[in-house]
Amino acid sequence: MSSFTAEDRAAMADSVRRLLADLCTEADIRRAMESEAGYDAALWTALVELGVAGLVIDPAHDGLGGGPVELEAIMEEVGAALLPAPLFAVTMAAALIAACGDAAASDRLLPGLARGRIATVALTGEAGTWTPEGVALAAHAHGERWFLDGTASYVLHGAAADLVLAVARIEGGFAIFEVAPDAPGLAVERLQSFDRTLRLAKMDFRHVPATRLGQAGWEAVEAMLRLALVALAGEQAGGARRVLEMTVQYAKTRIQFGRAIGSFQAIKHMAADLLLESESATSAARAAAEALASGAPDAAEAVHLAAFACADAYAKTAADAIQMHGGIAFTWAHPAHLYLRRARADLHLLGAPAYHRERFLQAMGA
Amino acid sequence: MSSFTAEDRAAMADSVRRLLADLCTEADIRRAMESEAGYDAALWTALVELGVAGLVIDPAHDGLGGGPVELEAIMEEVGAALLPAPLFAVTMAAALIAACGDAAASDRLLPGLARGRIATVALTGEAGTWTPEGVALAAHAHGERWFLDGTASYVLHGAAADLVLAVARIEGGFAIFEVAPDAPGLAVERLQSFDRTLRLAKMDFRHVPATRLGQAGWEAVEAMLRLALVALAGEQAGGARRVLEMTVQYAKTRIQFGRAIGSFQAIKHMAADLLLESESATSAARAAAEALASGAPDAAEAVHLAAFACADAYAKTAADAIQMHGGIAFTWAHPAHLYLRRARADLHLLGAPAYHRERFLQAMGA
Amino acid sequence: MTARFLKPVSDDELRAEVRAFLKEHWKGLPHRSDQWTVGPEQRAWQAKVVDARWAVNRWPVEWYGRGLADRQAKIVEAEFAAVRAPGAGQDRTHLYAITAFNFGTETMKAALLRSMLTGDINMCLLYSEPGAGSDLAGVRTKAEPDGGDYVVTGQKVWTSGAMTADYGMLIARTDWDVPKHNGISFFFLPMKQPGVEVRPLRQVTDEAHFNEVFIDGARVAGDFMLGGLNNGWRVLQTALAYERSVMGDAARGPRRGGDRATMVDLAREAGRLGDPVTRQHLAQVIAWRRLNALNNARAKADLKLGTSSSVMSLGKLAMSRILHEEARFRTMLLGAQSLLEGEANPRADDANFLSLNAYFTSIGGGTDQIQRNIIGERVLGLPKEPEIDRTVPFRDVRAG
Amino acid sequence: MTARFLKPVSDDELRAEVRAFLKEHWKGLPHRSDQWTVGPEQRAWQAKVVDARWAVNRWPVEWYGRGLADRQAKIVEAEFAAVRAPGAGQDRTHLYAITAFNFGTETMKAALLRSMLTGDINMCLLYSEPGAGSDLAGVRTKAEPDGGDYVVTGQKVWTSGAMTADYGMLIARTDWDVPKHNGISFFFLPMKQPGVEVRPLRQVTDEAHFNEVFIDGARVAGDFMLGGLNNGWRVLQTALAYERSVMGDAARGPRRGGDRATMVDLAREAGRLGDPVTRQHLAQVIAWRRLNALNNARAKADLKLGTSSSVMSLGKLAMSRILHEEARFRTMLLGAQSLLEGEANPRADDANFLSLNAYFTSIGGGTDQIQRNIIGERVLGLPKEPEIDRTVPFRDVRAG
Repeated sequence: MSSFTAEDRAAMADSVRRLLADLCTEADIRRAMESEAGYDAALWTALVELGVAGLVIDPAHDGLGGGPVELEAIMEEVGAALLPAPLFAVTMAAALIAACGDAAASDRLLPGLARGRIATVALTGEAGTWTPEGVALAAHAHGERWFLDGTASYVLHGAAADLVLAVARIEGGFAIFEVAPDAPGLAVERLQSFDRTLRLAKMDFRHVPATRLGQAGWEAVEAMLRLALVALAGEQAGGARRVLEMTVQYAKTRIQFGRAIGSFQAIKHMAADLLLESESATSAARAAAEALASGAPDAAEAVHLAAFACADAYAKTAADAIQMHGGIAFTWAHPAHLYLRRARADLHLLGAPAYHRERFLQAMGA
Repeated sequence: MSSFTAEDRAAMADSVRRLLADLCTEADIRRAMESEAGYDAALWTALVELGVAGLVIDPAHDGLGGGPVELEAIMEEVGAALLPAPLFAVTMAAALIAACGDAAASDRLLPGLARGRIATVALTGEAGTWTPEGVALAAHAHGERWFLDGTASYVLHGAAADLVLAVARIEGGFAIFEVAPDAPGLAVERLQSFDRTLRLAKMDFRHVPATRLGQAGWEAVEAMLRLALVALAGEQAGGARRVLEMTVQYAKTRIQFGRAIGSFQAIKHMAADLLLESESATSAARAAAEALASGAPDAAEAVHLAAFACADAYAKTAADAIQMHGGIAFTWAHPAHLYLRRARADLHLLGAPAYHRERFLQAMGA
Repeated sequence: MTARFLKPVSDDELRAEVRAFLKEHWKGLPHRSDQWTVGPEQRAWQAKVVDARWAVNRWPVEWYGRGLADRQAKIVEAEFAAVRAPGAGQDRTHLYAITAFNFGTETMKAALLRSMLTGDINMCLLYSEPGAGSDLAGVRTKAEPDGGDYVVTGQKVWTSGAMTADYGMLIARTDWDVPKHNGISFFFLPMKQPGVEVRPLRQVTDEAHFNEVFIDGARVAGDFMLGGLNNGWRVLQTALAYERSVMGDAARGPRRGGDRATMVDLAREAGRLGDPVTRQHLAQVIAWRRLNALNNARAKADLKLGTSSSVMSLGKLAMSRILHEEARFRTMLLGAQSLLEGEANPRADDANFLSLNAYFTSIGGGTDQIQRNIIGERVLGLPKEPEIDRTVPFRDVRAG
Repeated sequence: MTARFLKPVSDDELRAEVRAFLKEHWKGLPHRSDQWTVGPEQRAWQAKVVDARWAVNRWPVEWYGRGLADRQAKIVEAEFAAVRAPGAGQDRTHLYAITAFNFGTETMKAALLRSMLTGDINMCLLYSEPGAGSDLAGVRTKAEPDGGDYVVTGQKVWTSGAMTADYGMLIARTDWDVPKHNGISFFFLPMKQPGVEVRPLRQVTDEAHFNEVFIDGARVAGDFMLGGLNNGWRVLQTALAYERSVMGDAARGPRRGGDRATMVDLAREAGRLGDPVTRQHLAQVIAWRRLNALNNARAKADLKLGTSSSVMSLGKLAMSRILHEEARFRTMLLGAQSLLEGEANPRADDANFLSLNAYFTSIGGGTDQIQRNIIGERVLGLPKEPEIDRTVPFRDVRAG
């Protein structure tokens, strides 16, 4: 599917890494997270120019034609750098559009996303579960025209989105709709998020006109979610590795009792355990990407394994990192808590670890 | 209920401790566990002479009239010394007889138990759950006479017992029966137990004549089980403290890299965590004993809390103790595994920790 | 100088006297939200208590006390507690006053002790530094003699109450040529002077309960040194021991306060009380808190019996686990809701706040790792690690 | 002496040659249960392989090899593997032969190397001592020169295969007056001599796979010292590195063997596959093993790509958790059944055996604690602890 070689992939990841090292410093992150939009337009433009916004979009629609493997690799960089940007939302939207198999819609919408238009997906409500039961919107047809009702929540970058893909119940199943953010009856409210690099919105739909994309149902959502879970796993693995590196670096230089604190077994052994966690997360995320890319029969297993293993690993690594730093990481000025906030957000963004453990067993047939 | 003062209790525990230090050394334990009976008759006689066999039996029946608090205190010593003896079985039997409220039966049976007669309780089957659902025997009345059928398992010291108290289903509930070990139709088979200081038997009942004790039903069993759980919790707390002491002592004297291994944080911090576990177990066991003794309304909560907290603490302490000792504890000749075997046995003797966590919540009304 | 003891009285006489005092004078106090200072009504009340010699019963007569034995002092405290009147028992609870009383010069005690007991003087702690957290003996704030004064320069952190404090209990280095524990002195530093600048420290929870204190050429009188020159480590150890025994369970609940929802309530509210996985987790979380309470009760009972207890020292370590695990449980109950915070999302705000604030306990006042060292060494008697900087002159010790 | 290399051949020529050899000679081997020695049929086969120079392709011609590059050697190994014939690739897998080849004297190599490769000589490891477990540099077995020989006295432990071994790789102290790492020498000790007594060691699992070896005045020729006098620590480090790379995942399954029940099967069999609490535990236990397999696969792929991998060193630590947690899961599934053992109770016997045997991995070959040190220091680059006995003469080092 993807035409990337291993070298292409490495070069791409390297470009992104260097861009983020330049334009996504801790100061940039803090500036973005205090801003209304939650991201820096110049950084987003630079990412779009690198092709990142259209990474998984087909070249026919001006994208790079990357697949899960390329996405995962870039998301490791995104996670390491704590990138505050609508990349994840746009990627979900692009994947969902492509999964609908509506050629006209793809022609109409995907090139815009590849060029930086901000799109997002509205599906779940208050419960925040990305499952058929969690779908919060209902669609009703009046002749040829569709209208949506209900309240979607946890919509990523919902307030900034220029295009909303809505998943809604229809008679006998689900359907996917295109909605304009300024459509009549649509009210968007920003939610206050614990991870301040994250932008979430609640979207209240009251008889909002919408355009159905193809005849796709839940299977398209499932395809999108698998790709999104791989992306999230990559972000988590990258974040875990980076926050551990940061902590190990500190442990080498921070002196207490006349010794670097990393020479104490209490710290050294925590670091060793976290290396196991973060390397396992990396292996899981990459294996899930490869399984999905190759259409392996056990792809669902691999994806749900990565989902809970990476989520737990990142949460543990970021949490222990604060403990290992000691008092300095109890200050707002230190970046460790930014990683913890992201890790805690990622823990529940697309379903809790317990949910993915259950799905993992089901995928195994157990 | 109990007429023991704190001083009486301390003196009693002290006597038992000194007796066990003399007659229940590691060599004695190993000898007993390789023997058929599983206990040393001389040691049992000595314990009986101290009054331990009749500790919870009323003075009217030649016992000491102790309650849960005295029993728990003695069981801490029993656990610390890894006593291989039928004390726990006899205590369960005595408590069950007393709970039946059958004065004639108490007069007939309890004095014998106080004087060292070996008795035990048969209740559960293959599943090994000490719950109404777990009762494996059924009783049928023929006129005035009762007969038992079914297979009871995990019967403590079943092969050595001189008296069997059987819990069996009757129409509309449960009843408690006295059975002679040589009754026709009763076949006893010794089970091979992982904890070799433990003797377990399977008892096959085929139309075995039995004498019903009073009109008591499940409530008597429940009363017996609460006392037994307190006793078990005491054993676990005592075992956990002793195996930790042993390990700390080793860590002070074992030299590697020119230092006592206990000076390394890896070992020192494990020991600190285990101290928290074993002290918490001790607090839980004693609090449960006090709550049961005083008839506190939250006694059931306290008992089930102790049941899982002490089981988990002992299992963790005994397991970590082996790791902390290193290679020496991987040998049969070292006593650490004897504690691990006991801890693992105690973990499931009267229900798994998960079961007691559930009962704890139910007792809280949650 | 007056006698060190008042005339002995019987328990009944004492009880009658304190009851009469309370009956005549105690009228209650208005509610006050400021946690750092003592309000004017309370100060007036405490002045009355001090002058009637009820504040520090165990202390001698020349220092506002009655020279009572512990047993009788507790009678007084019980009577105050019965009517919820503050001000008694400060010889057990007022960390600063106790330290001043035990180690201060006569001059300093005469100047400050009464005002400390009445609440007219507010205090803070100037111990930790950016480079000396776990390793307090590594402080680099220096105090240099200048006439009868000392001139202090350095930086302190994690100071609560510094904004309102009149004096700070300070450890500073007075000798750089001896091993680190031997060159520290302990001062009461006046805070309201030009060389002392207090800046609020934004915490990870986005609150600012603590401060950084920048000290640049601030002055403190030689009489305000406690315990003598270069003896500060010993004074500090004693003060820390008081602090630990006073502090007990000081962990905060949810930010919003007032909410007494139990873990069971939260699980029920989340619709998860019927979920077996949640129930197992719930039981364990409740158990950890119960077990700690049982341990504390046992420790107190053991103390009464006069036997020493190893259980006491475990409380802080236990509380650290309790707080982190309760926060984790709350988070799991909330699921995606835990992505949110703010007043519109009170449960999520609590869970997220508590998940961060748990580090106050697991790091502050000695990290869990330091605490395990202490338990291993002082309670279990395990040998210390080789301390490579214990015997070298402080100026040769590595810092970073 | 012959040339170090044979005439270069192309890949295709090489492949053709090895195929022809296998086609002509390889007829399979009978099944054999003895795990400690090599059977006569296999020895005969391996002699053929050695003499045809397929056993150690990378080694030079004078030592049974062909001086092949790694790439070509792998071609040979792949052909052997394709028909499941043993004996090739011993230059990567035969720990003892590799050590002898790299560090042995010419005399020793001439005497032993061929027999080692054919399987005529059995070997064991004489490293650990009762007083030197985690700290192998603390060995106290002594080797004293006597004529051209060394006389060895001491005690070794945790030796597998000692009963059948002809030689043991021994570390012994040859200089007591230098720091501990500098006074150790490495020998091939002949085991079949009067001064060597082997006693089986009863393990915690009630098996005896290991032995204690009591050495009292046993002799070893000076030519059987490897790497030179007092250079044994370096030889040992290399041998241990080979061992780690060869060992991989050597953890044993259930005692009875042959049972391939997965964790899912066990849960189903226990009637607990529908229990949500069990399912969460089950998923996690499966995940740990899967993640380790994924890590290993990634490490291997990284090696192929020529980048170094930090993942490799994590395998042993990961396996320790896997084995302990799987045993715990099995135990929980069984409930009261876990009280039992023996052939009548196979599931319980497995769970109990595995719960004890897990310590073989978490203690043997370096405890988890030592493993975390290694990962922290060698992989993450964290500084070592102060080593108080590294520079003092060994006779002054504390032991116990």
